[in-house]
Parts: sequence; structure tokens; C-alpha cells
Amino acid sequence: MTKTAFSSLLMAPVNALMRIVDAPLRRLQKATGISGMAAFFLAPNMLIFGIFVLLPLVINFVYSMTGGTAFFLSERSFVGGEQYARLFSCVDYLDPMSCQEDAFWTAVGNTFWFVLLQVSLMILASLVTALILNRGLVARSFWRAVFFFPVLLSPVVVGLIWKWILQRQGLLNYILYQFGAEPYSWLTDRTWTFAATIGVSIWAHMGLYTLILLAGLQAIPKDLYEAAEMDGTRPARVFWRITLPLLAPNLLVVVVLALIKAVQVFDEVYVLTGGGPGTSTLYLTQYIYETGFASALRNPGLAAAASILMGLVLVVLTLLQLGVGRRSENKGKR
Amino acid sequence: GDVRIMWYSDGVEGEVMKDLVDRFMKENPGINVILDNVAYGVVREQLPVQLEAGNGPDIARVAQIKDLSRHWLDLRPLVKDPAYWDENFGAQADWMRPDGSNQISGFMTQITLTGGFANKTLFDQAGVPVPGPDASWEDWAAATKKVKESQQIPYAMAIDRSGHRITAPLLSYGANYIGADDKPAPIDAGAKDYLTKFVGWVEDGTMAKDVWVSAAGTTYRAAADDFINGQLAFYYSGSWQVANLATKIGDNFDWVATGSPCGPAACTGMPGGAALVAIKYTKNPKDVATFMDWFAREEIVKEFSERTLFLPGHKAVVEKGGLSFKSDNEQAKAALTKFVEASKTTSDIALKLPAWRWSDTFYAAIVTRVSQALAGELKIEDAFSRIDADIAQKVKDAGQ
Amino acid sequence: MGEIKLSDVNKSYGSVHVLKDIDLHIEDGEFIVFVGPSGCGKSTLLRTIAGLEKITSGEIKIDGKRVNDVSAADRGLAMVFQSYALYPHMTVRQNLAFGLENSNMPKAEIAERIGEAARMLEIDQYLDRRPGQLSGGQRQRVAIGRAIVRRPTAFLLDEPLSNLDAELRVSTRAELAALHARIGSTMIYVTHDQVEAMTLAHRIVVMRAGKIEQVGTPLDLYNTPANRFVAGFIGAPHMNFLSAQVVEVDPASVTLTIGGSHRLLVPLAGHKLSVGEKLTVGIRPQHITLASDPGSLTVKVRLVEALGSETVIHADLHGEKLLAVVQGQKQITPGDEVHFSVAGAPLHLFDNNGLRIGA
Amino acid sequence: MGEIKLSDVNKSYGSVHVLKDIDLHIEDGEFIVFVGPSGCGKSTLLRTIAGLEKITSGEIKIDGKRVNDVSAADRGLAMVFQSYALYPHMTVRQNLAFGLENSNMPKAEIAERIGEAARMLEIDQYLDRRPGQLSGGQRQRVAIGRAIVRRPTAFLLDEPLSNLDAELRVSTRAELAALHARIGSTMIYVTHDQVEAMTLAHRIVVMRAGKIEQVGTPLDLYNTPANRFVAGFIGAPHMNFLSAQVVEVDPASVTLTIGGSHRLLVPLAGHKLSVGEKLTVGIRPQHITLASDPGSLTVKVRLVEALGSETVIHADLHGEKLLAVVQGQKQITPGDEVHFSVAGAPLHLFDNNGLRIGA
Amino acid sequence: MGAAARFILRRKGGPGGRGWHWTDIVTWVWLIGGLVIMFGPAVWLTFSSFKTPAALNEFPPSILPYVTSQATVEGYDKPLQLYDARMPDGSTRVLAEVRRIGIMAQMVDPKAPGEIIRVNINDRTPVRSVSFATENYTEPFVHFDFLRYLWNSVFVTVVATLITLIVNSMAAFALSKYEFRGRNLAMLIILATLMVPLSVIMVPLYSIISTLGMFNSLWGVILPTVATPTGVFILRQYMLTIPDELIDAARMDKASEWQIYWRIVLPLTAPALAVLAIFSVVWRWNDFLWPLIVLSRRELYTLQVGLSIYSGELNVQWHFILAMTVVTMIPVVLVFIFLQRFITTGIAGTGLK
Ligand SMILES: Nc1ncnc2c1ncn2[C@@H]1O[C@H](COP(=O)(O)OP(=O)(O)OP(=O)(O)O)[C@@H](O)[C@H]1O
Ligand SMILES: Nc1ncnc2c1ncn2[C@@H]1O[C@H](COP(=O)(O)OP(=O)(O)OP(=O)(O)O)[C@@H](O)[C@H]1O
Ligand SMILES: [Mg+2]
Ligand SMILES: [Mg+2]
Repeated sequence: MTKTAFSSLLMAPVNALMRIVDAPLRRLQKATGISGMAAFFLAPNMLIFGIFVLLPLVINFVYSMTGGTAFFLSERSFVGGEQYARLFSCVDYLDPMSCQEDAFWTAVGNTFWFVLLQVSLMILASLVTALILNRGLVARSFWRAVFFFPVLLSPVVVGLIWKWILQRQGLLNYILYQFGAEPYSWLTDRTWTFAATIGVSIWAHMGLYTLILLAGLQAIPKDLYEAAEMDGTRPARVFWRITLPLLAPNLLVVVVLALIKAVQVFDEVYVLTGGGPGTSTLYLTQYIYETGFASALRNPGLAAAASILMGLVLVVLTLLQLGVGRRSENKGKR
Repeated sequence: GDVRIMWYSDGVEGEVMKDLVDRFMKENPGINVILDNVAYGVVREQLPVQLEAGNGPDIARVAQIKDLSRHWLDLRPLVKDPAYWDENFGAQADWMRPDGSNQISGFMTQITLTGGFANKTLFDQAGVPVPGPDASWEDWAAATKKVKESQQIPYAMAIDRSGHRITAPLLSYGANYIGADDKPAPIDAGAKDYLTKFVGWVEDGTMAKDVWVSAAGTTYRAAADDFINGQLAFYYSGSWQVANLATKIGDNFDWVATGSPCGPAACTGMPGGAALVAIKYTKNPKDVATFMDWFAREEIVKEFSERTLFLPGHKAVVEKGGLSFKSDNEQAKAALTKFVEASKTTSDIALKLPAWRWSDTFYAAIVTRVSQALAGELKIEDAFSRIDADIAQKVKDAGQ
Repeated sequence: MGEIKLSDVNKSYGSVHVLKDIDLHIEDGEFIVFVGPSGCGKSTLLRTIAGLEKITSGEIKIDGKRVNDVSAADRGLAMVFQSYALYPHMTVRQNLAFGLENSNMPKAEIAERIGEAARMLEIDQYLDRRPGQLSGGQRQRVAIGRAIVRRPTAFLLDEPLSNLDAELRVSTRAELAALHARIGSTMIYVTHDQVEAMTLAHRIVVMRAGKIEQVGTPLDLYNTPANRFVAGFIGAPHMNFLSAQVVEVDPASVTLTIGGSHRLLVPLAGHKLSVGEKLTVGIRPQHITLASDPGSLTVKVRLVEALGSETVIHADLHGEKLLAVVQGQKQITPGDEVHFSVAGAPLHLFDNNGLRIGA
Repeated sequence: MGEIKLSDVNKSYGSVHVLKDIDLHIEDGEFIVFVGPSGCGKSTLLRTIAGLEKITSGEIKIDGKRVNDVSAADRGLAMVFQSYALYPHMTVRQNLAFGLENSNMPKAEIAERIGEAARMLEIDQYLDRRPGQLSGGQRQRVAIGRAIVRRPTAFLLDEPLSNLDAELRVSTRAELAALHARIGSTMIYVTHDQVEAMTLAHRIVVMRAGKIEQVGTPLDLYNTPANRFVAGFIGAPHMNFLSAQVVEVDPASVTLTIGGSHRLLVPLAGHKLSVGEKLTVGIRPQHITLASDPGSLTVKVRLVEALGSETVIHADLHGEKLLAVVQGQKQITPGDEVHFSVAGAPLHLFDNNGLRIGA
Repeated sequence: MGAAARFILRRKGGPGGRGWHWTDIVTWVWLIGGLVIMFGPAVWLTFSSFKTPAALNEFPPSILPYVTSQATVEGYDKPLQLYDARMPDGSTRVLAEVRRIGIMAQMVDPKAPGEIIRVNINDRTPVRSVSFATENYTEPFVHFDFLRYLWNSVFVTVVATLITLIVNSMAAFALSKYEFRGRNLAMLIILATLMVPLSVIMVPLYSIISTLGMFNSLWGVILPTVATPTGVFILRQYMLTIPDELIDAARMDKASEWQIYWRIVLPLTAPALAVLAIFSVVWRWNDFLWPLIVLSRRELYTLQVGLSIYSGELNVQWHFILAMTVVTMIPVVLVFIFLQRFITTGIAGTGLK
């Protein structure tokens, strides 16, 4: 009761404001009709979005058609598709080393496997976590915080912590040492390092997706669970036939976001492995970043071209998912 | 008016600088100096972008001084006594001005020199004498290997993962990056010679593998932590590590600076450092010059160096000697003295490289490709040809 | 197989005490109907039997086994929810099949059962639609179908016919009765519909404010309601209650006045009434007839409702409301004075606490 | 103020044609009731009037103004949804206040109107609960309340009483009637309840499969249904339909046989029937009486439903089903043979297309 | 008690019954595992933030921050470090080290400082005790314009989050509850741009910000981030689960579209809004790369940018970075704990039959 009193006090000025806002908006609605209001609701987002996301993207595309080391378009020369041609000049597409931009193709290959494994494992982990957190646990908030905690850390700190854990003189070796194992250089072993980048990025981002799924789980009407219970449904089946389909819209969010974020993996890996050993954890964003910004070998045009290619792949992937998602979305409608 | 300085710190220099700036403002009440402390990453990555856009601070402490030299302000008409500048900072003036000009862009806040550190305690315990000043890289390898075996440490030696660091031994082995027309030359026999050895050492466990292998691209990675923990007998880094080692090693073991090991051609380290430069786009060139003048004064440079444990880039200060570094750590003082001494054996080409436009390109290519070779992704011969190809491509890109 | 026994069941939502000391014994195969005013706890009682709601105290036994801690899924009951609770992402067919698939029934049998239920409920055409594309009544039928196909030991039905039209309601009611006769499962049924309650129930449970007021066969409740509340609740339109005064007592009868002065002689054995005592007389509207002789009750008509086959007359008798249902269509308009006769009508007497006097 | 005119309204959901050529003129202040089988399109029609559903073709006028493109919010109507559609995050009070706040009504008046509606619907105690904490009937009352407080020019009510108990239903019905009488708003009301339809409506609209079958006053529909469908739909239990054959014709009457040989004389002016023709006779169950003389119809009893005040007898007449509603409680059991008399009962004749013969 | 929760919680033997269902075991294994793996490093991080630079680099690493004990010994000006020294006879004594020459240490007994004992350095181990290097925290506060940075961070975070919530929810409302031409196109464009990492469009974005004069302005930090496609996407998907009938009901109640958005849809989207608010706060608070580019003046620094000054070219002062990381984490943890409570049972369905 006091809580609601408090929040209503808090909301009073906001509500008053909204009321004032309402009058002109009603007139607007009269004038434009309901579909006009759709445009109104969309407008602010689209405006900001257009200026700060879309426009830079277009400029970026122009970049990819220019050469030189200068940052600003005015000082760059137009080279047409040359940067793309360079990225694609390979003797054998299956062997990155045969390409002119061998690092690009190595990064593409690495990113592919990373995304595949990271996304699937992370979604699995988030889903399990969300399901478990959705149970009537004692100290719910505490457990939520536990799984969310790493999200609060900046990527640099994440990379650092895990470097300290995994490096030869790190905590992990120390713990293993207590059990009599010899110290091992995890971070110089290609397989382990690759696994570590996956594990660490799951560790760092899982909380976000868990939270989205948790909100989705909570939105499933409880009477459906009651109906399923009356139908004598085993928990596993409830999960597959009720929870999962009804979670589909949120699962779609999670898959799309996780996929995109995975393709863009950078900071924490950069700190943790720097892309090594060799180039085994060199991912696309690091390639783009180094190509575009690392001072000596800078080539913003090439970086832009690579990023456009990366964007294209992502668009295709997302469209595929939305295609799948659309069907399940319609199913979810009550 | 306002003078903004973009400043990054590796250690305590930010605080020293703050002190000095306060003092300056007291003496020059009309000028308001604002110190914007930033990460080195900002200086390296954002500053170039800002500069191209014509933004940026009035003064900056930078390390890529040659690359961005077209953005520096020419202080020659503004400073009180250009002759003083030429006299005392002339040696490095080329590092920070466009080729062929006589511009005064600023001065070095710090000269660095690459060099080695040995864990004397480990040597003592192993009963192996620390190799002398004329010892070659092979000698060091042999000696540290003995230490490694007797003391059960994981690695004998390590070099920071950095093109600049590895260039020092390359030069000692007779490498020359600079071609006839001042363009990059193909990687030569001297360089190949050392790099092949280096790869061999990493493979046989003499050189620490982690440092070079656990990163890709041009990522910088230091091996200081291993040395600090007594896991290395010999560590090749540079003068800037002295303060760091002093605080972190404390009394755990004895360490000494050794200068750079020798090769067939020289016993050279690589010079480098950070400069304080004025920027063209300032609205207050006069105040900027006043500040630069003040800060370049001999006693200020001296004080700054003493308090930060940096090697000064001021000729008079160096020549007069008598720097009393503000440290109660005897080993640190000894090490700094050793570095000052070692600077005398710096080879000509090493002195030229900081002012050469393509050195960063070279460094980047070497680091990238050699670590791939170390990770087993490339054969060392392929690495060499890739290095050449990378550099050639860069030269071509830049021409566009 | 479907015997359910509730002892002393209580249920609270926080401080809201919803079920109070419920004691009820439902025989195997019985058809029980819960009735009671909106919000009296019928749905809650059903949900506690189903196992969807944990009871605060008391005991529930199914077939002699205490099931307080047995989950709903393991109680083997089927339920039709007042809110339908259809699975929105499944077609009607899938909704029906879901419970059957849970018990690994062969496909052919599932299809057969669905077909049968769909025919019975007239939803064959909609089998491939999703609940969102159905009308309210269609949804409700799907909800019923979902329970029916299961053939459980006991059915729990929460107002299963409330959204059906009269025609369909009658036929579905008949189908439910036939189903019950055929498979003999226990059925517990919540309804607001008098006809449903009267025609379907073996026994009716009348609830009020979380308590059971009376349990009995429909005609028991109709003919000898235990108290004024049950009397008023069973039978539509509700029973008329008139305040009365005892003017004469006899061992075998008592004479009362109603409406000020109208005298009624009520045969009543073994009563303890005394002259001057005040009580309430209940008369069902159907038992009042229009009379022409002025000696009967003279009332003023307030409202006339013509239902076609019968006419409901709302009237005033000395400030008390009186309802009469008379056969056929009558030419009476509000404001008229008419005469009611209660001669021969069964009368119900209630004391000041609302309890029935006499058998 | 609340005149609504639908011309040629059609509505399809994809390929499902839900409303077909609806023409309907609702006068200002009229109380119109929509009835029809489940899924026939009542809710959809209501929603198109409300403006919540765009019509596929046709025209809707409110007070003479074409409103096809006027949004629901601007049509000035209020609606009670079949699914309640209460705002789950608001308390009952806030639910009721929401519509009023939207028209910037002073706080005091809002409180007053809410108080009034709450009293009328007996939800005063629940004003601070959220919908999730209410029983089905309580929710429904809130949904009604939300419309009532608005005092709109027209009400649209979609089965507003379906989840209320008989008692409350009667009183709420009376309140709605009183409200209508008081404020005179047009009301459009969907119901499955015969009594509601008959007592509330000025005119009843009978729908089937998206079409309007008949529009008329309750007694019109009851007494002279236009076709067999309406005849069967209005009146509960539904009318009996017996196949009959014409055996004698007369300018003013016709004689038929039903149940094989039982002769009936039906007065019928201006008909075009000829001897031997087959048709259907409709008799309402309430018009059948139990007779003792063997000359009447002899039927076999299949099922007896005792409702207390009346008894429903399901019987077989030469293979045809016959339902009779007789007054009081009878001692008849299934399997008995009884005699029905239809003497004096109003008879309805329908031709082979189901259309009424005669007025 | 959520039925869903109870349902999943159900044990084989029923609630309160004997025996554990396998899901109970999985749950607790997962939770405990999560505690160790998810939270363990964070706890370690917190302890590490109290370590001296030397201790940070130490191997073997310790969980708790230790320092070597010292003792003031008569006759020596400075405090001496204490060691457990193994004596030739095999016994151990606590000795203070006077100095070390090569591999031999000269030590004294603090209680009897007269006699110098020579011990091989391999025969002594430092006496250590837990000690928190609070100077990691206090020093930055002295040199660091903490309050100013805090204010900037709070401003950026709060304003950006509010704008994000409002602007995104408006867009999501339009995209989920209206049918209009171009709806799918808009959704597609929004989604398609989700995939653009900042580092890719940094330079163009930078020129746009410069052109708009938002360089060195907090708005330059705020605006580019607020139209996040992520937010629109999350909110839209959640809003799809709100029954359209509630909106119909509101329209019948004469609510304007704005009222529907504000009074009906927004409250019912609370769980998703809470999720987005948490994300937004975390992201904006931890934002580093972009503010670094836009803000080059000290008085505009956010905490993260301020913090980064400890990363030099050749050295990184991790002890300060860790300490300040811990400090800057506190507000977001609090925000999280506050907001996560809104992620509770969705109620949208309970208004319907
Ligand atoms: N979204 C939809 N898509 C396809 N068909 C639909 C959709 N919504 C409703 N229908 C169909 O339209 C018809 C009319 O539905 P409506 O809800 O108007 O029926 P109703 O007369 O209100 O029925 P009830 O009395 O059962 O509520 C039904 O047959 C229904 O199945
Ligand atoms: N979650 C809850 N919190 C508090 N009170 C509740 C809750 N759920 C139900 N109630 C109250 O419990 C009482 C019984 O509710 P129940 O649903 O059993 O009534 P009902 O007899 O089924 O009514 P109806 O005929 O209207 O469906 C009601 O008064 C209701 O307001
Ligand atoms: Mg109920
Ligand atoms: Mg309907």
C-alpha cells in the first residue's frame, strides 16, 4: 500500500505531463486517423535512428569504395570495387592462406565457428537458467543477480579477469596445482583458447539473454500451465509443447540478438587472447578494427568493405530467422 | 586563454605533470591549462580521427609522432628562443616533423631505450655468471638456458610482443629496413637471421612462447609479469619498465639492467619515446608556445625526469649529468644509469628509424607474421614473404 | 473410482478467507452441481479439488487416498476452466489431442475420440482453427471437448455452458447427461443456470460466502429448502418472501396474516410457534395464480415481463415485492391492480434467523 | 442521439465470410437484442458497430453520419466485451475511472459515478482489487460497470450476464432495464438467455450464419416466427416440429394429420394448401398438456426432467421427438405411456423451405 | 504462488514429499555451479581490487589480498619484513630480514635483535596477513574528479535510458499493434542495422556528430545510442503478447492512441521495459569507446572514460582500474536489484475471460 502510494506520488507529475501532452495529440489523431498515429509513434525513433545509425551506414558504404589512409571522405580517392576485389582475391577459398587478405578469411572462418558454438551453447545455458530462475526459488533476486552479475562488468574487465584465471600463472592453474596437476599454458593452446573465448563470452553475456527469457516466461498465462497440469502433462512435455512455443517471440529476440552480438565479438576476446594463438581467435570485428584503426596498417576503405560484407551476411541470417519466427509468432496469438 | 593538453600516463607522470601545470599557471595567471588525462588508446586511435577533422586539443603527449606530423604546429616563430630548442632537442626534432621541414613541433618528454633486465638472484642461485656487456644474444641464450634448467623456471628469456622491441636485435644482426629511395626495403639477411633464431628459441622453450603466441595482429603484449614473478632469467624490454619493476619486484629478488645484447653488427637498443607536441588547430598559439617554452626549460625537464624516472630528451640535462632520480630503490637507480650508458652504443640506423615514415608499417608486419610463424600457422620463409607483401601493399595503399 | 471426500477444507488468499470448513462427500459416479452467488467460492472449491490450489487446512481424499500433496497432474481428473485456458498456439485439434498424447494413446484412437467429441459439440468445422479465430461459444465448446476426450475418473466443469446459445446449451446438456450415463464418471459441475442444475444434478450443493448452505437432490432443495437463502436461490424467478405474523396456533396448523390482513392457514405439525410471533412466508412465483375474486390478495402491478409462454408480473403488496409467473400471455400493464391467489400453494415458513420451520 | 443504421454490411476474415448483407436500422433509444447460435456473427456485428472491426463492404451510419472511417474512440459508444477485456494492471476502481478520465471529467463526479455503478453491481467491496483477484462473475460485473459509468449514446453489450448467478442476473437485468428507462440510451445486447431477450428487448434480431433471419418484437417472434429456424430458436425449450399432411382444405382452415393419424383443425385464412401436401407443424412444449382421454396423442416417455415448478417430458411420437412442459411436479418415469393434448394450442405451420404459412 | 512455478517445482513425491525429482537436483547443481562460475570471478575481482600492484601479479595467486607482515625492530629505522625461516636444525623461526645479499639473507630475531642470522633465501617464506590496500580506492578519489565524472555518467545514463525507453517503446507499439503499409519494411530496416558494430560506423558517425556540433557534448554521447534496434525488438516482441482486446476496450473507453500507449500498453510491458532499462543502464554506464571519441575534455568525462586514464601505452595500472571498477559497479548493481523486481509474472492475460 505504501509502495503504491509512493509510486503514485512519483508518477503524479509525469501523469500530469502526459495529460497535457494528450490534448494536442488527440487533435493530431483526429486529423491523421489511427494509421497516422502509427507514424507518429514511429517518428522519433526513426528520426534518431536515421541520423545516427542509417546515415553512417550509408556513408560507410561509400567508404568501402574509396582508398587511401585518410579518415575523411573528402580526402579519399574513389576506387570503386577494388577493396571488395581485394578481399575476394583468393586462389582457393577454402584455404585462407591462399588469399591476398588471408587474415580476413581466417577471421571469417573463426567467426563462423565461434558464432555457431557460442550462440547455441549460450541460448541453451540462458534457457536452462531462465527456467530454473523461474521456479519459485527462495532468494529469487539474489539468484537472478548472480547470473546477471557478469553483464555489469565492462568487457575489458571481463577479458582481464579471465586472463588472470587462464594464463599460465593464473588462478586455474593454481587450483589445478593444488590437485597435483602441472601448470598448463591454456592460452597458447589453439583449442583451449578458442573454447575459452566461447566460454568467456557466454559467461559475460548470458545474463542478458536469461533476463529476456525470464520476462518471456513470466508472461505466459498461468492458466495454460494449469490446463496442462490437468491434462496430466509431464514437465518435459510442458516445456516442449507449451513453454517453448509460447516463448517463441522472446526466443526469437534472443536468437537474433545473440547471433548479432556473437558476430560482433571483440573487446573481451581482444583483452583475453588478442586474437591468438597465432590467428586462431582472430574474429571479424578485430580484423575490421585493426584494418581500419591500428595506426600503421590502416586502411579504412578495406575495413568498411569488410564490414559491409559482414552486415550482408547478418541481414541474410536475420531474415532467415524472422521467416521462421513469423510463423511461430502467428501461432502465439491468442 | 585556455590550453588543453591531452595526456596519457604509464605511471606517475600524470601527477607530476599536474604539479608542474599548477606551478605554471601560478606563474602565468593569464593562461588556463587544462590537463585531459586519457587512455593511451585514445591518443593512438581517437586523436588521429579528431585531428583529421580539425578538432583535438592544443597540446598532446603522443607516441606516433612522425605519422601525424602534418598536424603539429610549427613553434619556431612562436617560441622565445628557437636556438635553445634546436640545441637541446635537435637530435629528435626530425622524429616529429614532416620530412624535409625545419619545424619545431615540440620536444620529447621522455626518451626510451630498449634493453634487457636480468634476474640476478636466479643467476646467482644457478651459479651462472651474468653475461657481460659484450655478450651476444647467443651467449645470453646459452647462459639463461642453464639458469632455466637449474632453477626450474618455465622460460629462460622473453621479449615483449612489439615490433619496436624486436627491431633492436634485428638491427644488431645487421638488418636495415630503409631502402635506397627511403621506401621500405625487402626484409634482409640480417633480419631473417635473427628471426629464424628467435623462432628456434621459442620452439625449444628458451624464449617465452606465451607472449608472442597468445595474441594476433599488432596487439602489444608485455612479458613484465613473468619477470616480476621470477619466472624469467632475462627479459628484453626497455627503460620505461624500471619504475614498474622497482615497485612490483620490491625485495623479492635482485635484478639488473643489462643493456642490449650484441649481434654481429651492433649492440644496439631501439630509441623511442613520447613527445609533447603543439597542434596546428589551436586557437591560442601564443599561450601554447608560452607553455611549451616554460615546460622545455632545463630545470623543469630535469625535475620532470627525476620525478618520473624517465630518461630526459634534453641535451644539456643529459650532458651535464647529475640527474638524481627520485627513488629509494638502488636497483632502479642503477638500472637507469645503465640505460643512459647503453644509449651510447645505439646504432645510426636505430636513431634514424623513429623519424622514418614506414617504421610502424615494418613493425606491424613483423609482429603479425612472426607470431603466426610461432603459432605454427606459417613457415618462417612464408612469413618473410608475407612481411614483404604486407609492406608493399601498405606502400601502395598510402600512395592512393 | 471417483469418490471424493473433503473434510474441513479451508482456503485463504492472504487475508481473504474464501472457503470455510467445507465438508463434502461425493460418491463415485455421482453428478454434483455447485451453485451459489457469484464470488462465493465455487471455482475455488473446484480448483482445490483439482489440485490447482493448495488448501490452507483440511483434507481431500480421492478414492480414500489423501491427495493434499498429490499434484493436479497425478489426480487423474479433467477440468473445463471458466476462462477456457485453451492453448493459443495449437489448433483446436491439437488442443483436444494434447491430453491424450500425454498418455501415449495410439494415434488412431486419438483421432477417433476427437472426432466423436467434435461431432457431439458441433465443432468439426473448426478443428484446424486456432482459438483466436473462434467465437466465445466455440471456444467454450473446445474447452469442454478437451475434458471429454480424456475420459477421466472425474470431471470438473466450471460453468461450461455459459456462453452457448439456448439451443446448443440444451443439446450439450443432454450430451453431457448421456455421457455421464454412459461412462459413469463422477462429475462436478458449476453453473448459474437453474435448469442445468435441476436437470443434471443428482445432488446440488448450494454455497454462500465460502460455506456450504445445503446439499440435497434438486427436488429436495426445491421443495424443502433448509433456509431462506437456499429457498431464494433455487428456483427462478426467486421465491417471494413476505413478512407474516402468527395469529392462531393449533397443534397441526398455524394461521398467519400476510400483506397486512390476508389470512393463511398453514398445516404444520409439531411446531413451537406462538401467537404474535413474526416470521417469513415463502411462496414461489409459479404458485401464485391470478384470481378474480376481491377476497384474495390485491396487488399493484409494477412491471410485466412477457416471456411468450408465460408472463412474469412484478407487483407490490403493501410495500412488499411480489412476483408471480402466470401461464400464457396476459393483457396486464404496469399500474393495474390485480388479484393474486395463493390458495393451494406450498408455503415455506422461515424464522427470524432464516431457518426453515417444519419439514 | 443513438440512431444506428447498417446498410449491406459484409465482413470477412480472409476467406471466412462472417457477416452477410446485414441491413438493420436501430432507432435512437431502442433496446435491441441479438440472438443466434454460437458462432453466427453476433460479436462480430457488435464489433463492427463499435468500430473495432473494419467492415469489408457496406455502410454504417450513426445519427445519420457515415462512420465507416471513424475510429472506435470517436464513435462515442461503450461496450461490454464477451471476454471482459479488463485492464489487468488497474484496480477495479481504476478500470471504471479510465473511460471517464479520458473525457476529463472532474474527480468528484468520477467518484460519484463509480460509487453508483459499484453499488448497483454489488462490487463495492472489490474496488481496490485487481481483475486477477476476482471471480468470473465479479469480473463480468466490472466489465458492465465500465460501460455504465460512461453513459454513452449507445451501449454494446456482449453476453454481459452470462457468468452471473440467477439471482444476480435477474437483479442486474432489472437494473439494466431501469438504466435504459432512465437514460434512454440505445442498447444493443447479445445474449443466449431467452428470458433476457424476451424481457429486455424492444426488438430482437435473430441471426444465423452471418445473416439476419428476422427482426421483431419479442412477442412477434414468439407468436409469429417467420421461419422454422426462428421458431425453434425463440422459446425454451425449443418448439416441437412434427411432420404433417394436409387431409382437408377449407378457405378458412385446414385439417392435418400428425403422428400418423391424429387430426388437427387449423384455422388458416387465404392459404394455398392442397390436400396431400406435406408440411411441418410447430407446437411449443408449453402448449401441450397432459390429458387422460385416449383420443389424444399417445406418446412414450423417454426422459423426465423435474425443474421443480414445472416438469419437462421428453417423449416419442411415432419416431418423432416431442417435448412437453407441464406445470408442477409429476410422477412420470421414462418408459411410461402418457397422453398429450394439443387442443387449443397455437399451431405454427411451415412449408418445406421452413417458411411460415399464414400470418 | 505462480502455478507455473509450482508446476515446475513439483517434485516426484509431490510438494513437501520425500525424494527429489531430477529437476530439483539439476536446479541446485546449476545454481551452485552458477554461484561458483558466475559469481566466483566477481568476488575474486573484488578482493583483487584490494591488492597492491605487486600482489596482483603474484603467482601463485591468492584469493584474499595478502601483504607481508612487518615489524619494527630496535636498532633499525625502517620496519623490517618478517619471514618464517627454516633453520639448519630443521626448526622454523620468525625472523626479520635486514637485507639481502645475493641468495643469502641477513636476518635478526625481532625479540633479540642483536645477532645477525644468515639464511638462504630459499629457506624463508614471508609471514603474510590479510590486508586491504584501501589506497587503491582512496588515491583515485584524490586525483580523480570523481564526483564530476559520476555526475556525467549519471546524466548520460539516466537521460539516455529515459529516451531509449520512451522512443523505443513508442516505436515498438507502432510496430506491434498497428497494421500499416511499410510496417514490415520498417521492422526489417531496424533489424538489419542491429548488426552494425559501433567500431564499424565510428568514423562516419564521428563526422555526423562533428557536423551537428555535438562533439564534446554529452548529447553527442546520448543520442546515437538511444534509437537502439535492440530495444525496439525486445519491446515489440513482448507487446505482441498483450491481447489486442485490451486495446479495443481502451478505444471503446474513448482513450486516445496516446493514452492507450501510455496507460495500457506501457504498464503491461513493464517486465520488458525493466529488462530494457537494465540493459540500457548497464550499457550506457559501461559505455567506453564512444564517449572516449566524443568527449575529449576532462570536465565531460564519464566514469569509464575517466577510469581509462590508467591504461597507458606501456603500462596499465590495474590496481586502480579494478578498484574503480568495483566502485562504478555499485550503482548499476543497485539499479539492477531495483528494476529486476518488475520482471514478475506477466498479468496481461488476467483481464480476459
Ligand atoms: N479471426 C478470425 N478468423 C477466422 N474466423 C473468425 C475469426 N474470428 C471469428 N471468426 C469466426 O467468425 C464467426 C462469428 O464469430 P462471432 O465471435 O461473431 O460469433 P458469435 O455469434 O459472437 O458467437 P458466440 O455466441 O459463440 O460468442 C465464428 O464462426 C468464428 O469462428
Ligand atoms: N487471488 C485472489 N486474491 C484474493 N481474492 C481472491 C483471489 N481469487 C479469488 N478471490 C476471491 O475469492 C472469492 C471466490 O472466488 P471464486 O472464483 O471461487 O468465485 P466463484 O464462486 O467461482 O464466482 P463466479 O460464479 O463469479 O465465478 C471471490 O470473492 C474472489 O473475489
Ligand atoms: Mg467461478
Ligand atoms: Mg460472441
